Amino acid sequence: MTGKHPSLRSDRRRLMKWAGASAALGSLSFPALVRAQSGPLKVGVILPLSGVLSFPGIATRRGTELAVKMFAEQGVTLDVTYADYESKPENGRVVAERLIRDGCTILIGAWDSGATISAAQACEAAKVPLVVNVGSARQITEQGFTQVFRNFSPSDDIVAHGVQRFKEILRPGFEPKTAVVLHVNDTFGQATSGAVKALWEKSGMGIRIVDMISYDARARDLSVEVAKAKASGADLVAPITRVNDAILIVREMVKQDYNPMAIYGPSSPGPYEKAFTDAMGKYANDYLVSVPWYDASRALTKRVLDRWSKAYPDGRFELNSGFGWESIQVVADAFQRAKSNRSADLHEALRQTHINDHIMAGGPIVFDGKGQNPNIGIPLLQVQNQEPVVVGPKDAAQAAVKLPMTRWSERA
Amino acid sequence: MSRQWWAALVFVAALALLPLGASDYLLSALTLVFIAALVGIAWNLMMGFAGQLSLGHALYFGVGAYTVAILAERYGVTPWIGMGIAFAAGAAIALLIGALGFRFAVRGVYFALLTIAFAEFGRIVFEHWSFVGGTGGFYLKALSATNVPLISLRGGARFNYYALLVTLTFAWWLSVAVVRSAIGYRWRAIRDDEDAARALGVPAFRLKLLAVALSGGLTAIAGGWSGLIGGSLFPDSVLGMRLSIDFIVAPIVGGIGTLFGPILGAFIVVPLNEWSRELAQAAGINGLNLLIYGVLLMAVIIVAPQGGWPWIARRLGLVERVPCRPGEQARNGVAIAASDSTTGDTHGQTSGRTQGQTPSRAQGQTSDRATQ
Amino acid sequence: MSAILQLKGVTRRYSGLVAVSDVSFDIEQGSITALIGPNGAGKTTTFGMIAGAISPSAGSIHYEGVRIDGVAPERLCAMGIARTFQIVRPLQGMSVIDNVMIGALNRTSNLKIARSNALDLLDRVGLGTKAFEMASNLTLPDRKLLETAKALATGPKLLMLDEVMAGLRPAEADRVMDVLSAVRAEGVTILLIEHVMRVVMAIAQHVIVLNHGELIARGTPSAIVTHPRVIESYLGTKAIHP
Amino acid sequence: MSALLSVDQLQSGYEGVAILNGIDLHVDRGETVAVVGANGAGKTTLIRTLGGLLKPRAGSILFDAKEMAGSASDRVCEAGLAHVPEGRQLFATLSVEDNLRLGGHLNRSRARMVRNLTRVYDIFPRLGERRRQQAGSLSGGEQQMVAIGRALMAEPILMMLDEPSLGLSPIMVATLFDVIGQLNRDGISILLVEQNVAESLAVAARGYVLENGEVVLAGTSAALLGDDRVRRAYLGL
Amino acid sequence: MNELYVGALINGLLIGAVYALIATGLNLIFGVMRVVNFAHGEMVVIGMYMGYGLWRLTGWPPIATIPFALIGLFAMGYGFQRWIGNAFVARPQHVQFVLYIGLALVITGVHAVIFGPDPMGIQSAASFDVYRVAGLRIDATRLHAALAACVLIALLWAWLRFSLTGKALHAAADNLLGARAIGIRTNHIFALAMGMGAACAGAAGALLAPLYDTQPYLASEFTLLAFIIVIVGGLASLPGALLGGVLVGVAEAFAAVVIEPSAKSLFSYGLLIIVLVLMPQGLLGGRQGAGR
Repeated sequence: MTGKHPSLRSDRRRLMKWAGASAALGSLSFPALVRAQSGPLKVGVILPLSGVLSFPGIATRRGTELAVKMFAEQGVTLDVTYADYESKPENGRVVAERLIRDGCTILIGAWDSGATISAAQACEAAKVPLVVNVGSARQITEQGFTQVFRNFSPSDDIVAHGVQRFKEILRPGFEPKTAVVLHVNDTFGQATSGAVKALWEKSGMGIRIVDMISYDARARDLSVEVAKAKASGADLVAPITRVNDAILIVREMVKQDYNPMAIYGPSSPGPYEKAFTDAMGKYANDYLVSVPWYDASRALTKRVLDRWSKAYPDGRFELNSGFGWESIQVVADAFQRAKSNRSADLHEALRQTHINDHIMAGGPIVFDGKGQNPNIGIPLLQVQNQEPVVVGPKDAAQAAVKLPMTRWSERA
Repeated sequence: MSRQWWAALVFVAALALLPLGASDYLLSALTLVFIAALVGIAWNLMMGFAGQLSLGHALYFGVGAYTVAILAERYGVTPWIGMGIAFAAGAAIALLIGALGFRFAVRGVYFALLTIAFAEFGRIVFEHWSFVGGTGGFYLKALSATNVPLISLRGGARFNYYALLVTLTFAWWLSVAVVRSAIGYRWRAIRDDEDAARALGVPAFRLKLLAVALSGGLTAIAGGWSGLIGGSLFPDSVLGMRLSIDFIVAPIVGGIGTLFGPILGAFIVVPLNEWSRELAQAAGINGLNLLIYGVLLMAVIIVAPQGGWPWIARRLGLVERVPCRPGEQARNGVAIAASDSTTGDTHGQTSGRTQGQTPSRAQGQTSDRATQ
Repeated sequence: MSAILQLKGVTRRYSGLVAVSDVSFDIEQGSITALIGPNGAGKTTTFGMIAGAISPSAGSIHYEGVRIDGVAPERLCAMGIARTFQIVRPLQGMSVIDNVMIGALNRTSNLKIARSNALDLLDRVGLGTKAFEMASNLTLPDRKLLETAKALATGPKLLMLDEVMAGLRPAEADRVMDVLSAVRAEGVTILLIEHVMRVVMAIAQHVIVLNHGELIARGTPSAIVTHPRVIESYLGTKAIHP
Repeated sequence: MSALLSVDQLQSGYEGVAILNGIDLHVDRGETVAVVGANGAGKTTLIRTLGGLLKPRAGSILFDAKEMAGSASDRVCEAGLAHVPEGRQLFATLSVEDNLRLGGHLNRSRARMVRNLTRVYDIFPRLGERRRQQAGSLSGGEQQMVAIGRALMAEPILMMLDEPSLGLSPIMVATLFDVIGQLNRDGISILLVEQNVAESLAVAARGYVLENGEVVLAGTSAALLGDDRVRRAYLGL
Repeated sequence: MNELYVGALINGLLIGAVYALIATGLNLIFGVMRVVNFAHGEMVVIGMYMGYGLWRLTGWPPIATIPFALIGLFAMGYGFQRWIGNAFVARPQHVQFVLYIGLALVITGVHAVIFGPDPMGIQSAASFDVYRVAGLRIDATRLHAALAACVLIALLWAWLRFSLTGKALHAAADNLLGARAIGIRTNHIFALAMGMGAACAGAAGALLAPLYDTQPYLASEFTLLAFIIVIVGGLASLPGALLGGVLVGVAEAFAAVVIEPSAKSLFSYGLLIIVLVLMPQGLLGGRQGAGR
């Protein structure tokens, strides 16, 4: 536990602050609104640090903390406060309000789309900018929020990019005709599977979706789901998962000896996580996924990876930690240009954002009128030797794609 | 005016003046307290006064939240009307469940499980219903610059605070009026002993339905507010089992079957929850909040199983004096604990235990209590 | 005098066991009738069937010429049938006066009137001084009185009392008997299950004797105590020759 | 000879209601004593308090020279004070034999269990015939036998019977009182609580009349049966 | 397609047996005390963590954890009931409810504090074992779990049926007053029932550990699942719990095949509502008692 929460060791100061805050709440006194005009920038980071989403939430926090450390070394000091909404989206608003009360003039969050929108309501009311680290629901930038800046792709964009990447790897000997979609039935799963359904058939890939199987987000046992997929006889299995269900699906596929031509997760977390590759071992290999990913060819990325492996030797740098890192980069950049910690100034600076040198794949970080970064790159990843590697597009590929996948029984 | 009314007035006035010096955060936190109190009052009408245990109030809450939000967002219906429709929808569903349960004599634990079953059923339906957004959720648009809170019923923390304060005051007044009316007396009779009450001419079926409908409707209104304030709705977060449990903890801690209990309970439980969460976060220990919250909950129920309000009321002297006929002052000189602030030790238990028992067990139970 | 209540061939079975078997009797308007018999004779079951708490397996019950078996207790109460329970059931979470008010609310929905009616009744049964205590704090005799007051408060035409004298001291029983006589004088018919023979002898005009679910005798109290079957089954043979 | 059971100023009741207001009584070794009174006089409360099911509020219960007031029912049973509760309170879904065995659950020795079972079946041959039957399916009289047999399994010195004649036919009642007399002759002291005044005073040597939680009369059975107040109040004469 | 249905049936049967063990525990507690253990799912999760923890420490298969889970959970259940729970047996339901919800929160909190929120799966080479029978592939872990669950249920049943203490449990369920009158220590019996019920939950948890990834927040689902099974099968009926468990297991498996897997619980809740309204005693709940 303590290893995961480095803040535990040196946090007497925060404990004191907490004591003050809770005393204030308890006695219903009236804490004065703190909004400093100068000095360090207070940043509030909203993440699911407990509850069902805590796994990616903690990965995001690590990336964020690493960035804070690295920027501090460059002289950009950010005073970061983390707030947990316990994986309950409806808490997003209250948590955001608490951070704003504590004097944060810019917020980062909230990993989950629902919590992001909930927090955005508070940010909108207080006119405090919200930099979205991870959150793929299109609605985040479609609800008319003026304070939202999203450095992440909406799920339909990821799926559309994925189609392009997937088309590129089709070749004689690997031409799946049918696909079955297995998706988690939550906000993200529903949005993504909807996009897959809408985009695949008209993409000209020649792949017909024969079944869409949705399972509960809290499902503990996917044997029937996998049996159903197997019974569909599809050439391609397209799981849209979180990490646990990805494990369950592959484990069941092995048990049921179901060998499709490929497993490809469009916009799906899971297979690139260390938990997945550790748990599945050799069975993790050959799994394909298209998600936003870091660009390992950049010098900055190499530096970050280097620092990461020192700070968290047991963890893998992936998209959550990557976007966690970049969210701080975006904020630090805006702070430097605004030369102010006032929300309005930061907001103005964020609108002018143009960051060429960053770590995630894709073009420079900019925000359009709706606050969306349209330049996020979506590579194709494949698990090879229990590590995710970029296999597409060709110009960014680190390794050749291995297809069709090796039968379970023939894996050494 | 009785001391209770004065106390209520002072309390409301203090809350009304509070925003003059409080931060948005404190107001938002208090708004959550008000919502919890509102649901607590609604739940208490059903459980505390009419004696029907519901563990599925999230259903009414969620239906209310979705009704108001969808009407406003998709059809442009002002929440002023939406709240009315939400009340009707919540009441209608509650009536359905109540009618089914009471008609088939589903009592005690079984009735409670029936309410859970309906709530979970409702949640799963909402999760698969694309019209309401399914698990993808339903979102309200950000407020435009031209938004008029009094029309859209959406606004900043301060507006929400006052809106809920007014709603809560109204709901409290309503619950007082109903509970002090003939209906309230008859509800309590049903709660204490339904058979005996029926023998005294109390139309138990109709009155239980009334309690359930009123409770469901008020809960739906609380849900409606919660949806307008939060802006994003998910079946799991507005219809989930967890919510049903959270709802009933406050009135139980505050004192079931009392008029102030649910409010007191909300003022204890919500900050307690918030505080334990902050403590857990400050300490960086996941789950510490649950541990603290759970221990405190058990401690409260072990120390004060009747809840906090009866205890406080006795100490503050805020107990009800039963009105008396002129010329009988002497007799009524003894102030007694407010008749609405005490709960029979046995109610609920008896009804829960009768179903599914062989005659011998039932007989054992009853004669156990008989005083020979 | 006409019959206010008529039972015809009333039978109640519980999974093979016959609790009441083919019982028929009439109760005269304005009379006090006592239902006696050993424990387990079926008195309380008969009572429950008249009061709507139990449905007869066979037979019919008529009240003022209307068939009432199977009718819900609250409707019967509205029609003027009130009962007490053998195991006293005060509404524990309420005060004494509130208990009585529940009954009084059967006649009026005005709380003030109901309260004053309830107070009057409590005075009448001698519980006036305890009106504002919690019902759960009453002693057994007081609970019995409270039961009676609750039933009376509903404004019954037929008042059914299940062992209301049991456990009362003679003086208390006398007081209840006075109340009952007064109630009867107002035209209320009374049916009571009673064990205390002194009471039965003193106030009942008619006695109905049940044994093993069957009606074995009926008549005036003085006739009943000398009835051989009654003596044999109920009073005990040895009782006659101590 | 000192009393086997002596009760001194016993007070007891339920949740806030006092039922017994200071009871004094005693049962000598080998004696049969009846406690009579109307419904609600406090008879069952007395038995339950003696049996350890209710905690007394005050007073003492001296049984076999040991203070029992406040002891739980298992200690009371162990001491040899058996309780045949009102309404029999059998385990209706268990077989007759299981009911009996449970009565002897405090004796862990197998041999004693077998011996006691044989003894009960000797006294009540009908139960031997019906040992496998569910107790709830028996007739009222047979159930009362099971209840007494169950109490016998604990090898009691004193047996308290609470309204054993309740709901039984006159013939059954007669049989029952015969059995009670037989048990007494076998050396078990009996404390009999009854509404059936005539029968119970006939079988007992002495009696107490309970009214409103107080002993209002005490004396030999003959004296009580001859007492005018008893005759008027309880015998309807 | 046939293979799919037969596979679903077998799957449902096997997991249903483990569900039945969970429900049996809940049922035993309810049968004896008429108390609904809202912390039952949490007790299952304790068993899961015990299974996981022992596997991590020793590499033993979770079935080997069963004795530890039985003893550990029994002690916990017994102690809790003896010191805290017994005072609540005669209290109103809502008060009991808060007590057990409090306990549930404490257990979940302790789990989260010790193990963190992340799911923890047991996976070894054996996780992928299957038995091939007539062209069907039967998951070995699942089969072992189901067999172990059946054995435990049978043992419990035999204990309740044949031991004197088991009969005393039954007696207390049947007639509390009668039990007290003959000197059965009901405080001990109640604690015993809670201990046995908890032990059932814990053993089921140990069996589930290799099947489901262990997580603190899983618990409430198990509680709800156990409720459904118990109500459908019949409260206070042991065969009812077995039947209910298998029925719910199979029904969910088939619902997943026939309708949407994510909506499969809809079926269970629908079943629950129908049974509650039309057959409030459950399918086999006509008779009363803990052992028959």
